[in-house]
Amino acid sequence: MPEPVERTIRLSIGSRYENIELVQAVLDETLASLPLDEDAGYWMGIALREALTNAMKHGNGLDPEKKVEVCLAVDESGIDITVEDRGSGFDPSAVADPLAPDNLLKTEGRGIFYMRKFMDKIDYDFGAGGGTKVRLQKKFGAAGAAVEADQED
Amino acid sequence: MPEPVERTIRLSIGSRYENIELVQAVLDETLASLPLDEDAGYWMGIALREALTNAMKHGNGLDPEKKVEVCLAVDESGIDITVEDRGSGFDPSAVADPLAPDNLLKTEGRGIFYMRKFMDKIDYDFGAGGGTKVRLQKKFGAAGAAVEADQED
Amino acid sequence: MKIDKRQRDGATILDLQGRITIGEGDVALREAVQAAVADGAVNILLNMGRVRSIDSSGVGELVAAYTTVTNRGGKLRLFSLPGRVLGVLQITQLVTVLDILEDEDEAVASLA
Amino acid sequence: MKIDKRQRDGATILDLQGRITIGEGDVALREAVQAAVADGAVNILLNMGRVRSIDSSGVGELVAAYTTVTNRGGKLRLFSLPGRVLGVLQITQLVTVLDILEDEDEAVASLA
Ligand SMILES: Nc1ncnc2c1ncn2[C@@H]1O[C@H](COP(=O)(O)OP(=O)(O)O)[C@@H](O)[C@H]1O
Ligand SMILES: Nc1ncnc2c1ncn2[C@@H]1O[C@H](COP(=O)(O)OP(=O)(O)O)[C@@H](O)[C@H]1O
Repeated sequence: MPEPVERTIRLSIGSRYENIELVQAVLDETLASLPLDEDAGYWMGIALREALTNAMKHGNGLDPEKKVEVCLAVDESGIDITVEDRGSGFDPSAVADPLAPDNLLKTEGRGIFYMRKFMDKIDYDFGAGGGTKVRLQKKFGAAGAAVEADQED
Repeated sequence: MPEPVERTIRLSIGSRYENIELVQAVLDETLASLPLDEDAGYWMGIALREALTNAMKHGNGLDPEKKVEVCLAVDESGIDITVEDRGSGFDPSAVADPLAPDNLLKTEGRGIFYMRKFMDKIDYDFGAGGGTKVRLQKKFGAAGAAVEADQED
Repeated sequence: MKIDKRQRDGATILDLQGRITIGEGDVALREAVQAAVADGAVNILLNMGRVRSIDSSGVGELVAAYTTVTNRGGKLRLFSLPGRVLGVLQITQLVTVLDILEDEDEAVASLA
Repeated sequence: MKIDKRQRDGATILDLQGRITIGEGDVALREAVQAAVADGAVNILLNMGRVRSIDSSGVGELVAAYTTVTNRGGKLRLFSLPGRVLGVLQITQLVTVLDILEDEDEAVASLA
């Protein structure tokens, strides 16, 4: 069927890490019909997982009753994801730089950084009613944050 | 993590048959963590696919803009699925029996029958605002509609 | 779904592989049977050995294929059905109507 | 994640298999490294060859393992990194901090 590939899928999941796999399964299935190389989908998946992790952990405090709302909108040109929690928000500009020498050996603080690297654009939106909504966008085929896996030197 | 396995996942998808695979992927991933035999999950998947097909085709007239709302609730004891469309409903009691001799060679009319066979219970609910909501329930481990694949005689 | 066509002892065998489900294998199956009939096939054998899944839509297409072929005086037979496919046909009592054979040799022999 | 432990030339090698991601492999990795250290391991080599995926949580655990082992005067080294795993470490400039070797022989030799 040569219809345009354009899909919007919404998912609502409880705040348990196992549920990340459900969203990953939907992403994989959604991308499967597109002529994307596997690596591109892989990196988007990592970014999405980081967003889900933060929503579940920092936003919803891992309360399985508290839902994370996910929206995946995909067409031939790219992907537009939002992940929303019911937490009390935070100040993204205050997040420490994981590349600062003092932070390099910290065990945390790389999630948002990876999201930015693996997507073209990420935006935070804090509703009046509380909660954090992060939007992740990426054009397919765009160079974006290509990851070069050269052997280290 | 020995927490109780109890999950409710909501999905909202456009009325395109490809989207059935997304829901199937979520079902598979949800059941993967349970000690269910593969066949049991397979038959539930077929019932779910029939419900989605009907919602997309008969309910939403395959309009990709019209959404089907799916809710999967799973715990150790069983699964409870609802599939809701925006159609104008129908009379389930008026649906022809696919086993009637005159219907045996019809090319349609087996979907609801399969749902009933593969689940313990299915119920229809027609909201005041229109639309059809079908609820599919099955206890795990219950004999239910076991399918015996003996060779034919 | 992938469908390969071959001939054996005057019968047309369609080797089906994948899912016969709505929007996917159902259409492919219909087109393959219609094309075989248009090519002059009279007796058609469907090799179901590699059919992973079938839904009511796929079952509908099997019935349609059966009717198409039978109405033209030919025979449509199925062989090597996986348990899950057979189960779906049994429940709707189609095993009593469709001709189902154990394996390819039996299916070919049944036409002799 | 599956983790097997073995010894070679005085080093403890942990063969990791699967995903080092939140709620799953991250905890397993931490426990395996802690158990090895408790068993007296000084130098630990992590065989990453069969790590399919890693997220920031898994990266955090690698850093934690590095710190744990280094603080006790030992060495923690990684070898056989798949491109995707290496990519994630490069982006956060951890390749400059963690000791990453091409393969097992090189990793073992690096401890000599
Ligand atoms: N959805 C969220 N709700 C509240 N706080 C958040 C959220 N996402 C991120 N944060 C804050 O931003 C910080 C940095 O997040 P991140 O870069 O993902 O690293 P990490 O999660 O490892 O701390 C977190 O420690 C947390 O304080
Ligand atoms: N969600 C729905 N909305 C409207 N009509 C429906 C719906 N589901 C089923 N029906 C009606 O019930 C009939 C029988 O459905 P089913 O047993 O699934 O067989 P089939 O879909 O092959 O016709 C359909 O033909 C349709 O008229």
